[in-house]
Amino acid sequence: MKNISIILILSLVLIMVSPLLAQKKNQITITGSTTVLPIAQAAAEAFMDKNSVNISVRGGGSGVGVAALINKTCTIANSSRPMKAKEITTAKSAGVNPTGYAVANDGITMVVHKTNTVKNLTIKQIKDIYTGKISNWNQVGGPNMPIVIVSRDVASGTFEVFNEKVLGGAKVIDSAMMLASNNACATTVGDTPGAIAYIGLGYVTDKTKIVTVENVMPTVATIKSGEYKIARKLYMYTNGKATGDVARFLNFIFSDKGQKLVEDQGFISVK
Amino acid sequence: MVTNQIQTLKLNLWFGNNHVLHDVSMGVTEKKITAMIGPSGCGKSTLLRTFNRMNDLIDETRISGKVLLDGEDIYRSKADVTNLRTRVGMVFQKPNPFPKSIFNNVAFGMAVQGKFNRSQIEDRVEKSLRDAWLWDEVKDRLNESAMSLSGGQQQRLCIARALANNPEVLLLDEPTSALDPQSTSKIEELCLELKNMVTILIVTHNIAQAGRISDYIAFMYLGELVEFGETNKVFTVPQDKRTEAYLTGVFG
Amino acid sequence: MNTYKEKLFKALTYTASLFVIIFLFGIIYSIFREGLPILKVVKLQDFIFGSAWYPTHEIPEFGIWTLIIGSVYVTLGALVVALPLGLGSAVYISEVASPRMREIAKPIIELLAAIPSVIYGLFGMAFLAPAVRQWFNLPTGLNVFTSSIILGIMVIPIIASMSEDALSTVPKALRESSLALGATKWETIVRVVVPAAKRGIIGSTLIGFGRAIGETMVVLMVAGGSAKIPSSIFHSTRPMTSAIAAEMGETVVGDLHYQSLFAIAIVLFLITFATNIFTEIVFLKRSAR
Amino acid sequence: MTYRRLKSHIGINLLRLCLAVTALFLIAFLFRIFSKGLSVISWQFLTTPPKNSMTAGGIYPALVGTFWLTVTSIGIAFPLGIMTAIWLNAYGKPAWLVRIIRISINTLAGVPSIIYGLFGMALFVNMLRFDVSIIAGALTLAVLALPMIINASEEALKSVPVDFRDASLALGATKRQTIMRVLIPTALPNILTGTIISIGRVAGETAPIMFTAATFYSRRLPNGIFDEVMALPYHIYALMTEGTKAESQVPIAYGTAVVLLMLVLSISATAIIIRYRIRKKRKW
Repeated sequence: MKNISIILILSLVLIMVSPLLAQKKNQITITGSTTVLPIAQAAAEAFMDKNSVNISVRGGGSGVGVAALINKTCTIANSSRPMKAKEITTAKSAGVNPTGYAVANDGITMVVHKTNTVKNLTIKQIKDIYTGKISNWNQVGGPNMPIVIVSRDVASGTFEVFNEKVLGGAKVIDSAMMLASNNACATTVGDTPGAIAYIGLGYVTDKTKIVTVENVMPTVATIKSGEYKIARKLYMYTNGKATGDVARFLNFIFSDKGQKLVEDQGFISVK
Repeated sequence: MVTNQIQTLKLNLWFGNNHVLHDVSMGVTEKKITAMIGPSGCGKSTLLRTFNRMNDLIDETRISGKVLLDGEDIYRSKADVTNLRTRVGMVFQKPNPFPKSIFNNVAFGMAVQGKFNRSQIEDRVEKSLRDAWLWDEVKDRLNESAMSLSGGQQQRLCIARALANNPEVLLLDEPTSALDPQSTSKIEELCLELKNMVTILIVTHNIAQAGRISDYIAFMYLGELVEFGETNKVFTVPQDKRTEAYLTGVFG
Repeated sequence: MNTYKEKLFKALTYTASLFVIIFLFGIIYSIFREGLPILKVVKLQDFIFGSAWYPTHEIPEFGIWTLIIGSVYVTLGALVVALPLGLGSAVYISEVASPRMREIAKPIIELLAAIPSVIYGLFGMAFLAPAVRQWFNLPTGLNVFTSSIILGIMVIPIIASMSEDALSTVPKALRESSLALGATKWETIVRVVVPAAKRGIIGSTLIGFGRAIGETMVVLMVAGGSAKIPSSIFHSTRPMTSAIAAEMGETVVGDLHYQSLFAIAIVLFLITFATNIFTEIVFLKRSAR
Repeated sequence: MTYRRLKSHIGINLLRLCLAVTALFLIAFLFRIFSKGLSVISWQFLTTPPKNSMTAGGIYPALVGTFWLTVTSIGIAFPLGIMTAIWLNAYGKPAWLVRIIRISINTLAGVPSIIYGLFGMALFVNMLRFDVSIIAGALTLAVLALPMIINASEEALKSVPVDFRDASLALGATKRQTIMRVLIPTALPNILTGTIISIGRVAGETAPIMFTAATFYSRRLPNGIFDEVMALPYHIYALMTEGTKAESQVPIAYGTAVVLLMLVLSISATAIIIRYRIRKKRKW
């Protein structure tokens, strides 16, 4: 009986491993940063209306996107930051040659509740708020109200940009709420009078108010010119230079129509 | 006329649409043993359970007529059921001690009443266990689980548990049907002893047992009280054909 | 021919049974394989008892004590809500309610136990959290309090259903003899029925505990996510499960952060495993009696 | 005396209050979900893919995705589960192996769903290179459903009276024939109800498929088991936390929640009704 059993187990394992030999399906898979997700989703939707390609769009996070690209399990990896040197090395050693395309500009916007009277913050003030040195809005010219700090997960691409441009490596005070997505941050600020958060420009809602940074409003002009300090580019990475359907898809995003979609989602065109 | 300790007057009882007791009128004499006999399903257990209102627990029970205990209707609207049940104790067919210690089983009734101190409870527990002829067997292990006792001991524990409430009446619902012959005879002897203290009503399937221990006998058939009288009279000259048939084993 | 079929059939079922072990081993192997290497970088006591969770900083710190405490707070809060309500409901349904009501209530409770947790999360995020913020005039409704209530509501059907099962196995004779001894209904419930069903009730609580501490979606959506030991029930927190779910997507496969999240999974696994063994002991004792 | 009665009265009303509060919580919860979600649901909602950056359109791909995930996972777990139950019930030797298997079943049943997710990700997605796909998610869910199905099947097999088995063996049937022709047919209704309940559970799980099967947006229906899919529970989570148009996404999340809720509740209700019928009909 033991022999039969071993044979059975082996054959089941074989069946389970057989997909390794199977041909990968013919479709475009996009995965990665949740910030780039809406752009990818909208573009995929519009692209599929005109073309017979199937595109599947998944979130996860910039790290997941890059990892999937390295594992060759996705066609396009979204990232809200440039790939790290370490990641590029790993990719190269796995035979993957990541090629980046900046598809949109994004201002990381400081938002507060719509009833908050504070209009402007300096980068120093923002840093002090997030490190806990400033804890009440009246210290920055606002109402007497404790500040509720809303931050993205320290692992997110958005956080990394914020960390680089504002915090300079200082630690966010541990009482900050660490939310998993831009959307959650926006919703929380919209519901919380004392809250402040940094989110992608596209996620600003009616219930939240944009605060100018160093007296610069995040707009198309200020972000493109670099006048607005907390800005970044959003990337799509492919393995090697894009070809075929993938190239056509990327071209579509860079077309006027594609960049219009980018702006519809609240981001800023790269053109 | 002798006043009976328990008296039922035209007692009728229904479970839903099922008419279980028909116009039962019967009196129970104090400090005597009254045995209730009859074939299965004749209503003798139901009648027994009306005396401490255990039938209240069954849904859709309806009752008409009266049940008097010491002249008071126990079904009157303001009657205190829990108080009634301390006055009328009951022992069931299968021994059913609580999963507690022997001591706590016997002390249960007093504990829930909450008006006794520790030494009163201890005294009463000892007395009840002695009265139930169990003391010598368990006095060294009062804190052991009651589940560790044998079936006969468990049933005597249940009797002790009922006695601890100082009841006036003790209802025994086929108390020996789940026991072996030795335990059975011990409980029968115990009953004869106990009747000096309490009035005993016993439901039994065992005609011989009824003959051995009872002073009065009630024969029930299809929800009716067919015959009631002193035991030796009923056994020697039954008034009703059905009683005679039952006693001689024609049906049962 | 016939014996060959018999043998094959037996071997088939035997093999299938082995898969349970294989799967369990697979789970243990995969989380330990991915998670244990973190201990090469962080000492075990620093990992468990360190209270700084900065997995992505230049000099990362991996201390999950705040996450453990977050899980414990939220779970205890859930039990504070669910235990009295679940047990009370079970006792009512089993001891007081009419048979017809019992027949209706029992399946409804079982149905409620099947509601997916993400729907509770949606309810908490879109309705209860804003409401809690307004009622108590708080900076945020995404906190220990709200998550405890939602988790509690989620666990009530589990506790109620299993406790009711335990109560209904208490023999009717025990209730009758207690009443016949002159105890009131309440005294019968408190002194006889509930003690007799004690083990089943404890078992149901332990299972509720396991469910609450392992629940992911509700805390991910409702707990707020601060990696700080909450000093009040109205502060937000980051239980272990939500840290794993929220951060796993952002890690690079195989890096320290990735390993640390698997290590959290090991801790979580050990906690639930211990709870399980404890439950087992409780139930085993009962069947031995 | 009156004090004791009063206490009893208060106590019982306290219990009643517990039930009332529980009911109130659950009614408020269900009412909120249904009142917000029912208006969103239409034929179109059920049969079209999401549109306008997930702010309009329907949930068709998610519905289909959940269907495939559930069917595939139960398809894997059911035969394994029932055979394990047969072995435990009918063969069950050596005893030490039975004990190890039982411990494994109980441990598996208590493992938090997020750990299943990590396991699925580490083993199926990364090690076996299944990628994020139906098969990776379904295998993960199958492992999750397995202990439930084994337990239900074993209970069902145990409830078949020994007399039936003895009678069959006494008539000269082999062990296998007895199992296949007497044990299984008699226990089947109960086995099925147990399985249906686990289907409801599997259909509603989010954490195990987050990293193994679910995708945010896909219009096409899956071509095979190596495609990734949208799924109802994950769709609710994604709508609440991703995307740029929160206001217009929350109603869709509620609508999806109602669909998922109705699906899961009707599946479980079917099981409960069947079980109730069996109990009423059963003569032994």
